[in-house]
Amino acid sequence: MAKIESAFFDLSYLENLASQSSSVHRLDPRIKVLLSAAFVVCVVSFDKYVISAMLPFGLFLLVVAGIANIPIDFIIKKLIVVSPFAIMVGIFNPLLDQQIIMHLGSVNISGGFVSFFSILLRFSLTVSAMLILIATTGFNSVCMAMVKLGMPKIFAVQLLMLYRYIFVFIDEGMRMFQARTLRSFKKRSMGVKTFSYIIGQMLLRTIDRAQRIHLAMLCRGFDGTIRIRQTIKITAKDVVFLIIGLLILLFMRKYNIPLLLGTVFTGIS
Amino acid sequence: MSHHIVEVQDLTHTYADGTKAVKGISFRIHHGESVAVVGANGAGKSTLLLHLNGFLTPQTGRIRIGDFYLTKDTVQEIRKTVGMIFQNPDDQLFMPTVYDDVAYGPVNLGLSPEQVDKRVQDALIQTDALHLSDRPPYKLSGGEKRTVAIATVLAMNPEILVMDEPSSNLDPKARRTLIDLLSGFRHTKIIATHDLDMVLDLCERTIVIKDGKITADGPTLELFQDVELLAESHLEKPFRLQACPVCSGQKLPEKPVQMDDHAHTHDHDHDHHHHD
Amino acid sequence: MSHHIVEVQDLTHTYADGTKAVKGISFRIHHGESVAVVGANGAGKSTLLLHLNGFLTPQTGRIRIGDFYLTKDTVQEIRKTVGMIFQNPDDQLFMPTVYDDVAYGPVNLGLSPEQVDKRVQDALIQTDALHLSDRPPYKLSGGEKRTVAIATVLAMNPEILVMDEPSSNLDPKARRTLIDLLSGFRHTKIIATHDLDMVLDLCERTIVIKDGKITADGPTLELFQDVELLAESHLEKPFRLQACPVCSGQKLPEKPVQMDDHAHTHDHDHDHHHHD
Amino acid sequence: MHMADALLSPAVGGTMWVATASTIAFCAKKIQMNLDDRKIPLMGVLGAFIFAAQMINFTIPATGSSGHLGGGMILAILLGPYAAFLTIASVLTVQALFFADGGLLALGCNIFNLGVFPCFIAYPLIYKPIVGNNPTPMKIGIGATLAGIVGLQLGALGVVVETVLSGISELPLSSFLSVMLPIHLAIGLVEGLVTTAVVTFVWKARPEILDISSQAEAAGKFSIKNVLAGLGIAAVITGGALSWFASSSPDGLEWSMFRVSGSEELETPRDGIHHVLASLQEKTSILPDYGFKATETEETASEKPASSWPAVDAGTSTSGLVGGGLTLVLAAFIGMLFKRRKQER
Ligand SMILES: Nc1ncnc2c1ncn2[C@@H]1O[C@H](COP(=O)(O)OP(=O)(O)OP(=O)(O)O)[C@@H](O)[C@H]1O
Ligand SMILES: Nc1ncnc2c1ncn2[C@@H]1O[C@H](COP(=O)(O)OP(=O)(O)OP(=O)(O)O)[C@@H](O)[C@H]1O
Ligand SMILES: [Mg+2]
Ligand SMILES: [Mg+2]
Repeated sequence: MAKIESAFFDLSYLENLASQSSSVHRLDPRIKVLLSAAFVVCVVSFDKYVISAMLPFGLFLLVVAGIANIPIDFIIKKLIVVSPFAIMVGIFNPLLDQQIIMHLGSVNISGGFVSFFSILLRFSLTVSAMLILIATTGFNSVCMAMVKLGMPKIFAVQLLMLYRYIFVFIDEGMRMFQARTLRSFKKRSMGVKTFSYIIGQMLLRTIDRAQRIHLAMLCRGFDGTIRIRQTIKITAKDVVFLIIGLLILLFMRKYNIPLLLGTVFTGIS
Repeated sequence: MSHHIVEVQDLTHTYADGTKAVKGISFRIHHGESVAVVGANGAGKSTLLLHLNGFLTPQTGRIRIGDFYLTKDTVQEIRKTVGMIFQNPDDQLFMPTVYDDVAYGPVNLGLSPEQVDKRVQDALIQTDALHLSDRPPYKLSGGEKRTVAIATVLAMNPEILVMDEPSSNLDPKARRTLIDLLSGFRHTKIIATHDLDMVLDLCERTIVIKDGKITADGPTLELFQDVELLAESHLEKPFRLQACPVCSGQKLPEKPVQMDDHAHTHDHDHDHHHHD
Repeated sequence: MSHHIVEVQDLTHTYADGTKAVKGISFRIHHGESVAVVGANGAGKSTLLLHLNGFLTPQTGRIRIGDFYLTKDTVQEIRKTVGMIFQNPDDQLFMPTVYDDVAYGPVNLGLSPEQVDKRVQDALIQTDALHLSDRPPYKLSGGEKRTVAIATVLAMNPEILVMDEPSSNLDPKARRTLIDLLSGFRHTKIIATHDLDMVLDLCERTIVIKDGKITADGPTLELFQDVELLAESHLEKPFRLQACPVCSGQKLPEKPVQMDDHAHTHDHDHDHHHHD
Repeated sequence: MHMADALLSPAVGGTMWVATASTIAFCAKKIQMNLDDRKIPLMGVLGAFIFAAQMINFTIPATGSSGHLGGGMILAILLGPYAAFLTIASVLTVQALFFADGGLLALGCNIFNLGVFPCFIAYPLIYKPIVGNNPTPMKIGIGATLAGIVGLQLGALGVVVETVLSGISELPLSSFLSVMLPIHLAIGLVEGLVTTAVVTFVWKARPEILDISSQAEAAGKFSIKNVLAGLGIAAVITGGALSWFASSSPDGLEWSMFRVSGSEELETPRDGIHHVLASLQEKTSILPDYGFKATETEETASEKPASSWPAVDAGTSTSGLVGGGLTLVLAAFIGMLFKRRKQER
């Protein structure tokens, strides 16, 4: 239950963030999709013991989020909630790889530890990038961008329809769930049998609904293809931004900036 | 010119599972008429309406819309003439924004972008919903959704509006807005509904359906005086024609509370009510 | 004994996304009272009702049902006292047959098979739905579904019935049956609805909610005479009071159609009606 | 069972993206070719339905813990493989974007693991042959359960292979497999049971719904069936062999550690861990502290000389640390700056 509610919350919260207006929001969605992809590829292409060189990428996100007015605490909260798989798999690195590769004063740090942190860091970076993309662009625009970038139209229609009806269904699912809870008292979770009745019932209604929607579409001239209005237009400014963005990402990927900085600062080379 | 007559002759419909939903219905509706279709749950109203825009094709009998009989070949043409408004606007609004949704029909008609834009603007202005253009449909209130659903249909410039229970789920104000909106249209209107007070406001003619057959077809006010007919069709007089419960001295709720009894009512104790 | 008082004190509720749906509501309902909760779409009625059976827990303020304040520990107990009927019976009926559905609650109460059977029979007899026992709920008509939904709740022997828009989507006869059914119950009833004519028949007391706050709480008839209050809450007088020349003291609906105007109504042209 | 960006190498992630994107393109073309235009709204709405259904938990029989529906097989049965694949892909895309399940790069893997296997292997090669054109509850039951198990086994295998190939995680193939496969055997069984129950319910209530989809199925004949069949069988055999190999040589510590965390994953495919994390969050620690403790003791116990790892000497690591620290300070500063700006507005 908490899950349904929080899903609803996430969806509408991100949607609200996306409806703001900032220079990041106003960028062509294609630019943002491409930059996000480049960002993720840069981050995951680091070697598994890398930590410091990834930090500037975090800085990059921070700046973007700041300009776009995206609250960092929301992103951090999301990170913590969704991290289990990465942690689950990464947590064994310190056990399995005990090669000491670093000394901090008297403390020896094993390769496994370093790579575990590295996993956590890349996890945070890639997930945040994703959230910032959607929070500055909005789902519909991401879809449009993907169509322009070559995604099949029918898949775009599928995504848009799905997104449109998620809200209706979460609402419906929530009500059925409530109705059951009210008649089941101490039993927290429901058995497979009841579950399948509820889901089966929902499914029947879903199919009926699809029929009505189909009818509504037919009434308005639907002939098997959906024409999506494409409003996005790329401007010279967008292109410039894309190039600059890519250059920054490449630079951060190529040079370990914190290391350079540290070298300058400490004088050790 | 036949002025977009709607004519149904001897229509029957049996569903796949054998349910006979429509059992021989005939009527004729003229241009500009506003007709209510009323009857019990399951009487066959929705099934009848689904024929009018060709979603179901006549199993026997035939249907004429304007100059055409409804067939596979004419159905596309007829759907441009007949606009259908659903009971649940969520079923009708499937695009990402209100603008896209209203534009959907005109785009499919193959209009140019400028023409589409004009159609959309006109429809939204007509329904007083221009300010909703960029909103996604799932963020609208019930009344707003209904209004936009009507706009999506108007944007197709239909000659005939077919509506299935348009006033359900609306609060009284939103319902009133809907009635005002509809009474402003010159289209032929065919409305299936249980809201007989709305029928009183909107339709001068009423068709009563029972078990898939027409049991009465005539002037609304006349039919609504026929208590027997109404009762056997699971209907009641519209509330406004029912005697006022306050004045008629007719039984009020179990506990007819006197007006003057109430000076103290919301202070606190209500124990004097309803103790068996 | 406090006779199943329902008391709400300073209740507020803010949804996760920041929507303040309830902004400080207090009232007290006594045993056997029948109270309507009315207000515009989105006023907060459903949110308020969801608190009464502990589906939402108070964020601030508190709720007392009978002798208990609503807390995590008492919520199970309270759910046995408060029966909730949803707006859409499809949300509430999920088992393969009517019998199973009505039995679901009693079985979960841990009753013996005989006791369960007795409860089910009683509930179905009370609602006059015994003949539906073996039917699957998704094949029932709207009115029948509603009746069964009520039976599922009655089978739990609640002391308090909470209903969210129970009369929506019913045909006039099914609605009347519902009203008769409800007026026969001695339970405390709390009904959120837009159907003010039903309120007139069932509830001697009405609470008006606007934007998450109570704007009026008093005898139904008194409130329903307050045109200004109603208008600002997106409400209207119940239709039967609108039409009554005594109670309304105002003009009849815009288009008082004359009886004799209609002899020729379905011949053909009605252009003289309803042209703006 | 979602793959995450953090565990992927660009090569593996990219390959899977290409594989997934071409499958999407292929399905899109297939659907457009023999279009039953009723399917377009049906796909959209069923996607939303699965999305909502996945959030409702049920009790897994005989364990007392809870799970949720995957839904891939239900979609395949109702929509046929092509439309079902697109629908699953759309659900996973929305989950990736809004709930950060996985991530952008991992989306390719996830769609592949959770879409291709059920739609193009389990459904046509297992469910269809068993159920045929006249379903009975019995046939539906056997077909859906077997298909559910195979689909999930292959999906789990996919996750393992992709992770190991990427080389970010240190987990050896054998132990990873020996945990993932049995767990997903159980999950697959449950998924199969639930699918059976739901499909039987629908079939009893409205048999024509399943008829429609099986007719539509017959119309669009499988052209790539044989290729996929071969692929599927190969995958099953490899998987079987690998898991046999894996379980025959479990090595002590890893094995037991995995059993611990593995049983957690069994409890609730995802939520159990969410739950653990949420409670950890209360303790304001980003990292699970049991992990720290365990590894700290491990580490002091094994003082191995830092030898073979190249290119990391004390000097660079100090500079790196200092630089990293500076970057963090800068980050904090920027964060504060934006916060101030927001307040001033
Ligand atoms: N798809 C279907 N398959 C089989 N029977 C159906 C189907 N749709 C409707 N029916 C049956 O056909 C009859 C007429 O249904 P219809 O929906 O036309 O009634 P209605 O007058 O619109 O009722 P309501 O007032 O409840 O909307 C009912 O008995 C109904 O159960
Ligand atoms: N789960 C939710 N999350 C966020 N906001 C919600 C949620 N449910 C309801 N709301 C909002 O809370 C407010 C009150 O909603 P509620 O459903 O209580 O109104 P209502 O009076 O029952 O309306 P109606 O007459 O339409 O049923 C509305 O603004 C609604 O949009
Ligand atoms: Mg109907
Ligand atoms: Mg409500």
